[in-house]
Amino acid sequence: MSAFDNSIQGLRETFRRDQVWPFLAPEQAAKVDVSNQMILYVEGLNLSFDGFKALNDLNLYVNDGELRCLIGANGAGKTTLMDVITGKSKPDAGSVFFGQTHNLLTKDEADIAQLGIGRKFQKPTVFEEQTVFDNLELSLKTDKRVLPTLFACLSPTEVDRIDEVLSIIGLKQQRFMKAGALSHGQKQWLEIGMLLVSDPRLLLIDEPVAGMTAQETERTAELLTSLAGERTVIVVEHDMEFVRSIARTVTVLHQGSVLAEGTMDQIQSNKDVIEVYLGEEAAEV
Amino acid sequence: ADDTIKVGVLHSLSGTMAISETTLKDTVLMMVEEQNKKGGLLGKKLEAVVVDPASNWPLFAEKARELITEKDVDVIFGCWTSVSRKSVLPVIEELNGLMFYPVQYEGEESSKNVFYTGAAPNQQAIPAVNYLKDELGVERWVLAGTDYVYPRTTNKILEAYLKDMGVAEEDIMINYTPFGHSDWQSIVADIAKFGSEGKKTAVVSTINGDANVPFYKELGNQGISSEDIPVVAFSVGEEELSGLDTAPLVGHLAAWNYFQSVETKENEEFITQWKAFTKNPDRVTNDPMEATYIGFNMWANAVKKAGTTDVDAVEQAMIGQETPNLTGGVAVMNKNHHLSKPVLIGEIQDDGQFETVWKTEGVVPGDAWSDFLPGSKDLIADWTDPVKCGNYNTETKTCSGQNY
Amino acid sequence: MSKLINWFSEGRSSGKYTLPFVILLLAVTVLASAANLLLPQDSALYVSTYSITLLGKYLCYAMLALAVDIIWGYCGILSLGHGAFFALGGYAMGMYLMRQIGDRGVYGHPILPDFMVFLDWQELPWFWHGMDQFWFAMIMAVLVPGLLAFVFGWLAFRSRVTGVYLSIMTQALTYALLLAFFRNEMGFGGNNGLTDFKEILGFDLQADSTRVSLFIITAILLAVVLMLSQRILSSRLGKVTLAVRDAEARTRFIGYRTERYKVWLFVYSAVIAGVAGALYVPQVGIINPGEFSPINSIEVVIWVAVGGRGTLIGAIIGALLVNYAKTRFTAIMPDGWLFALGALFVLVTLFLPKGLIGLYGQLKSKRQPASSQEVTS
Amino acid sequence: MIAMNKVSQLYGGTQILWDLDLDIEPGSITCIMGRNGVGKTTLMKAIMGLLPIKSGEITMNNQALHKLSAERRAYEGIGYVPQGRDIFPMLTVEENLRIGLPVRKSKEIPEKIFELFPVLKEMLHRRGGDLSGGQQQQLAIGRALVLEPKVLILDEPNEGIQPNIVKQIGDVILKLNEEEGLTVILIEQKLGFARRVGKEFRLMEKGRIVAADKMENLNDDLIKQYLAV
Amino acid sequence: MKYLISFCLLMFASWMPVHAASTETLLEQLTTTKLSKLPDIVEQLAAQEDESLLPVFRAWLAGDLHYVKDSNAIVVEIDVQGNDAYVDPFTQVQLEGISSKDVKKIKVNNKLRGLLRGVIARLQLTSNNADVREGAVRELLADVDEDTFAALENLYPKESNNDVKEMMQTALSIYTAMDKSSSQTSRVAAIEFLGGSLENDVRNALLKLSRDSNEAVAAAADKALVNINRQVERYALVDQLFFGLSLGSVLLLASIGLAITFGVMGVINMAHGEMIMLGAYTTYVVQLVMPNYIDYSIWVAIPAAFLVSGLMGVLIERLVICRLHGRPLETLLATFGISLILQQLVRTIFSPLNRQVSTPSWMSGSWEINPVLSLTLNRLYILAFALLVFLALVFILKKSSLGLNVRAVSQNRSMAKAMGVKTEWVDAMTFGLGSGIAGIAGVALSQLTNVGPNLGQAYIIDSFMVVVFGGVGNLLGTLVAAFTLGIANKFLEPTTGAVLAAILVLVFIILFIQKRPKGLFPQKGRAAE
Ligand SMILES: Nc1ncnc2c1ncn2[C@@H]1O[C@H](COP(=O)(O)OP(=O)(O)OP(=O)(O)O)[C@@H](O)[C@H]1O
Ligand SMILES: Nc1ncnc2c1ncn2[C@@H]1O[C@H](COP(=O)(O)OP(=O)(O)OP(=O)(O)O)[C@@H](O)[C@H]1O
Ligand SMILES: [Mg+2]
Ligand SMILES: [Mg+2]
Repeated sequence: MSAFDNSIQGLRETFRRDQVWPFLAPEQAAKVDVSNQMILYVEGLNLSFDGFKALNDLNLYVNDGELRCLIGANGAGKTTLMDVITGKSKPDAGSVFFGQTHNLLTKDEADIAQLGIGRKFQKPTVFEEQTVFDNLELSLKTDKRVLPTLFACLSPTEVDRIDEVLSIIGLKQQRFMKAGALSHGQKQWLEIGMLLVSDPRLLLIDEPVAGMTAQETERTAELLTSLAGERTVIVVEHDMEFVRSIARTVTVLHQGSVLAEGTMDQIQSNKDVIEVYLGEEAAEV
Repeated sequence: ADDTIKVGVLHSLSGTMAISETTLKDTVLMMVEEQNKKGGLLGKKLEAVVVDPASNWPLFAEKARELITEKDVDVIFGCWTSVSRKSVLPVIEELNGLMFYPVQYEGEESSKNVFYTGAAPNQQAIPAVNYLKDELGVERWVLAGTDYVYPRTTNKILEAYLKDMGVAEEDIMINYTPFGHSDWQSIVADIAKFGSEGKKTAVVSTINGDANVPFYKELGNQGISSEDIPVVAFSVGEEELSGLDTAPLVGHLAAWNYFQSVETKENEEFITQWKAFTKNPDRVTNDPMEATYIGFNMWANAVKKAGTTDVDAVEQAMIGQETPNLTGGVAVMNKNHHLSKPVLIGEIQDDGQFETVWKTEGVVPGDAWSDFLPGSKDLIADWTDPVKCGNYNTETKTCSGQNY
Repeated sequence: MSKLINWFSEGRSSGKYTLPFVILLLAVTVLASAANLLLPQDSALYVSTYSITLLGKYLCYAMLALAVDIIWGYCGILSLGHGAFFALGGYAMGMYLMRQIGDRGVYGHPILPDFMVFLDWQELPWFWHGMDQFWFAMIMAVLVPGLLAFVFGWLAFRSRVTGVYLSIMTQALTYALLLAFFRNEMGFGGNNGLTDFKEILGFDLQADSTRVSLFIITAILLAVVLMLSQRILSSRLGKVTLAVRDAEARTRFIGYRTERYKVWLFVYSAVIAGVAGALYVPQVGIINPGEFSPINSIEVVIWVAVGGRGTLIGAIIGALLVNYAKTRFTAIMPDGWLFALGALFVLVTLFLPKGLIGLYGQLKSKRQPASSQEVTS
Repeated sequence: MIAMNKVSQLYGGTQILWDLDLDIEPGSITCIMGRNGVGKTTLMKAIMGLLPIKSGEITMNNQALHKLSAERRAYEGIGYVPQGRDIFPMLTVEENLRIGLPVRKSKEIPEKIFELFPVLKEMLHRRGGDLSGGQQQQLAIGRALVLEPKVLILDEPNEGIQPNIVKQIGDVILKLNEEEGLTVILIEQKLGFARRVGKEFRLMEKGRIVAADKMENLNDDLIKQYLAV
Repeated sequence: MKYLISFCLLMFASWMPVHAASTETLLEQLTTTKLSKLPDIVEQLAAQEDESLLPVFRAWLAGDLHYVKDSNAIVVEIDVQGNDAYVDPFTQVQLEGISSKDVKKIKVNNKLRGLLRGVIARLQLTSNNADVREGAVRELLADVDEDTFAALENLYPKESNNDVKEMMQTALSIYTAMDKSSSQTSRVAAIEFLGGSLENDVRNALLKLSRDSNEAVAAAADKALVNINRQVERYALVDQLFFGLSLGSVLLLASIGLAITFGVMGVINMAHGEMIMLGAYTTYVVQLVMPNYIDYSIWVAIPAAFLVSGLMGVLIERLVICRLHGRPLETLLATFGISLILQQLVRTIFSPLNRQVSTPSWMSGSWEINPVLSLTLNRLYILAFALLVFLALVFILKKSSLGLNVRAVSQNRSMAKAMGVKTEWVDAMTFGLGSGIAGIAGVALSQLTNVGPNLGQAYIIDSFMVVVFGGVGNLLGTLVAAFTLGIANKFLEPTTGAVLAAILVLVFIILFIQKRPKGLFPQKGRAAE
């Protein structure tokens, strides 16, 4: 074929009626490749602030469908790690992969969220000026580009989904209240609810039960365990009882790197962990 | 009510132009009061209607409309900046109002409904340059101005004029600055440098308003005296100087049709009256005030002559009106709605007054259209029959751009 | 198409005062116009042409205020430079009107506008070409502000410039434009700007009928823009906008590209401002660089605040009220009106934290203080 | 020590506290418990003076407190550790601690604070906002202790704190209470900690105190009734 | 004395050209001659070479020379405690009973001033004061004629002061170099000597010489010029830097108060400009109150302006701002209203006209480092003053508890209260401090620009720009930003002109903020996000 034919062919290809131009085609929410059973690869992460090493050569691998607990002393770098995974902070060195293919370090927050990584913050952050319902609506898993959002209507299934979540998080009565008027604990629940409606693949949950009563803690534990399997959940928490009730694998961070990893029992008997984190008494329980 | 004749006053009382225009508002008020003391006009009292267009140009148009249609004024005294006049012009023409504009300006305009009592470029700039050249032997010229139409035009005219007289390109330096420019260090240094090359140098300044004070202060501080490089200004009058420590400025020049220091009977009376009216013995008078004074008196005479305040009648009655100047002699309203007036050049004294150092022999008639600009060489304004046109092309014998 | 109609009808519920307000606005417009055109001058109900032009001007300001409110009240972007978009729209219209003069200018030049002949320009600068076509000029009136807003917004929002930094940048933008348009070399008439317009689309600008038409068109466009904006802001996009305003980072974490939302809203708002400017110029008869002055833009923000930020109607009411007050005060007390206006601003801030619109709510909640209690119990 | 008499409080139009009575003994450690949103935090803010009360009165040692401004109350000896920490984010740890110095009329931060929370010493020159959640919590407690309060209000002080420090905080509270007679008002959700540290409890529901007793008497019935969801 | 004078006159008259009149008649003629004819008389008076005429010339130059209407006697006006008094120019005796009504001024214009200066210089060549002699010689550099050359050559060997000697030699060299009749070698040598001088007149002379028909001379002149020009350029750079710094110092002064009220407290203070304006008006009032002590007025004005603006600030804070806590954007609205009110207030009290603020004598003029580099004194003082104010402020905020407290209050008001911080007091004090400093800036600005109701408006936009560019809440940022913008502006100006330079600086700021969205010195850390 001559070069001319080639270009004609190319043109034809471009103007084919049965498909839209590539640059107009909606971006396919690319599938997460978990063929190796691994959904999150964190390797050799380093991050320092003004010379202080918040993350120090950190390695972490999380299996697809796993429920992983992350514990560690205050300031160990747990929140910072989540910041890196969700694109809020850029590390000095290291790599973070979501599935086999998605290099998270090249993406920004919105991209990462659209890939299916949801996050609950340590300090509950919700849209204070909007109602509980709107908060949930905004978090729905939908097309989040500008035009589709402009013309978006709530479908009945979506309304059902929001209702369902509202009852899970116990804010049915407050559904039309402004989120800013919720109490601390209620905001915590709302944020969990926002995570739920967005139907993510990987959930990063930072201290979900802070400020909750014992029973609420139990409910949260149930909720999280039920989520695992289909989704992958990473939980950070200091409440050992809670951790014990949900954990299969526990990773302990210390000074920016992994100190220990294993089952709850293994961790609880680990000398180092006891020393820097649990304290004598807690270890006895 | 119908038993008064209403005089509209359209001068900014707030905003950037308030500094200049408030004085003119007071002048009109004084003139109205004075006229009323003399028994008013046509047996009616005069009543001033003051509005504040707040240095906002569209607001000028709005206020002009308000004055004419809502307040039913018979005449307007107003505007300072060209742009405010340009903004008002269509309204005045549409509603067939009558306005007196008392400030020196760039010319290139003549409206049936406006009388221009300030100086046209040929009544200020050209005589000043002549003076510098002939009396002071100036060979190099700095044309410094604020970047807007009046300086641009004036400088264009001057540049053409200077080149006609054989001044070389490199002996003319032109410099424009933004409105309200306050940091003159580099420019003054440049001027000093330009003036240090052995030829007598002068600055022709069309710097506007507030920017003058820092400019002169900088001149003083960099030690440039009026003997080294004299500055002749067209926008600096007694009023501007009263806000300034004039000691370092002594000897710099200004070209006007009026100085407070001119000693005539009329002027003395006017000054006393002004000081009494403002209840301030330190208030000064200036050229636009004289222009307002002349304009007002001419209007009063024209109304008397026409026997009515009807705009068309007054307009025709205005042409040829003669009123004594405050500086002696008689001002005449020409067919082009501009005045014939004497031109004076004064040196700044340390008491903030000007010493007249030169004066034209007779009066100079104001040119609506400059002879030194290619676009307007052939244009004239003549509001008498048969021409009756503000922009009459003597070549093609046509009248363009009239709205009626 | 039907989808679009659907979309429109759906949003009506959320802005329940919008429709009555629009009806009121249009009714007043029609009545005022009829009173001007049909009634004799000496009738008690006659509305003078002066009032009509004044009202038309106010409505343009109202549209500008609306644009600012969209971006400030709903998206939290405090633009201190919206006057720039307004002025650009105005200049586009002004250029068209200038070219319409044709050879009827004072110098009688067939192509060059007067100020160019006057300053000895030899030919029309490139950006003046095409401006003699109404459609082209109108495209420019929205395109230029829109494009500027897009470039500026894209740069700023992408680098996550927020808060006062953004505000000051918008201010720098309009200030730079102010200085630039003051320059005579720019070819926009320098300080004097563009004036002495004669006709628009062949209609005499000084005729009462043209004036009234312009006034009506402004009112209709304002109504359209108001309804459209109301609809947009009550869609999910509106909710995202609010979310961006209150917690931008959080919004990003649930997957919205906030910078794009901001850019588009900014462009939308700039276009409205441009339209307002284009409508403004033929009604006031002049456009000059003063419109770029940062103080003007700040004033617009103040109209919005006086009316009530984050309520579209509030912005309109604020603009109308403050400008009416200005007109009245400058005539009644030319020497002291700034006192009154300044005091108005201070008092509104102190006692009406939600603006005049909020006053309504304040009064209502005073009458029935316990009403909101039910929500929690 | 602190008594509240028929205190009512509103947020906008919503009433949160309803004619609430509360009596805190000097030298006691009182644990206030209740579900989310019943008004615990609101109550504490009312005591501290950060929210105006609508009616009722608050007294401290029989002296009217509700008429004083918050800063006066700080001088009267109330220390406050708020829920959510409320660290001054752009001030360094040291500056955060120094804020309270004028109240105790001293120029130096007491060494005691660093003994209790050694991490603060390490982080002395870091911005408060940069600290991790737990570190901020420690800073918040330390900051309140700088005032040398007579009454210390702790609003869920253990939120986000690692277990060994939780224990340590408990110890500190007990120690201060025993050694210096510090009165403590503690809001706590975690029963274990409440039981260990608290000497008294108050249960809240819908803006009222519904049960008050010694900690030993906190039984499962009460818990079920007022704390379970 | 009188006798002496007449005696001298007789002496001179004897060998003067016949048409020359006596000093006395010449002085007499001063009172009657028209302005345009006066130069002749000056020439003739100068020809008398009479040193006792110096006071007359000087007074004339200064515009103080008058004559008594009745007697036509020449008198000099002096200032005695703010009142005019008249002295005899020759005896310096004060003449009683003459008031300003009895005298008339002897006119003077530029031409005369130029002449008089030359005449005075010539007469002063033999002055006792070396500086005066040097000045006199410099004055004569412009055109060294034969007479001057002769006189200088005569005086040169007797001169003891080296500076004066050098100046004299410069003058002599100019003459020699220009003198076509002297030998080529001596001309070239003279030119080589001139090559070391930066005097303007020397440069002009060399310029002429470089077109000389004698090639060697022209070449030498060219060489000298190149050398001189290189130096001049170097100094021009220094000059430009100084301009930049001084513009920067103005920006710094204008914005530093805002860095507190806006940067630290977070109040969008649109009335900041008016605080500056109040300071400037305070200066004016202070000078009104003490017209005879202008030199000291600044020292009164600084604290007075601080108090006036500061108290106004406290008032505004107590009445308005304190009710707007937590609503920073509303402060924009309210302070804008306040700024309108203050402007109009000033307009009502002081009229819309600019007010005159005089420059103390110690602040006027310039510090001449060499003939091509001189730094204007007022700018120099203002630069130093700006830095001083800055340091004082940093000191206050760092060393007193106010600085810490105000930051705490602005970050978390209720928590600061709970920590026992008297927030109301802190707010009032801080706002007062910021406003007071703006007032001080007003004192400085009154020395540079108009004192009028719009003074504040002119600076408000620049101030915000500087604070934001530097990074809100960072004082050092404000300092660096002010000087950066000042210098950038001044280095752009010569190539682009003032208008374009201003535009370019704005564009630069816009682009810079893209790179650093939080200014030069951003607030860092988690909380800042
Ligand atoms: N922007 C920042 N600047 C300086 N230091 C930081 C910054 N962000 C985090 N750090 C430091 O990094 C360390 C790790 O913080 P991180 O919030 O990740 O801890 P964490 O494990 O979540 O602790 P906690 O359980 O208390 O929440 C802390 O010591 C903190 O001070
Ligand atoms: N700013 C506010 N505006 C309106 N309502 C509020 C506000 N803050 C809290 N509330 C309401 O007041 C009630 C009590 O809140 P409070 O914070 O005191 O609860 P709490 O008992 O401390 O709960 P938690 O255990 O979750 O911290 C809640 O129902 C909440 O909705
Ligand atoms: Mg954390
Ligand atoms: Mg709480």
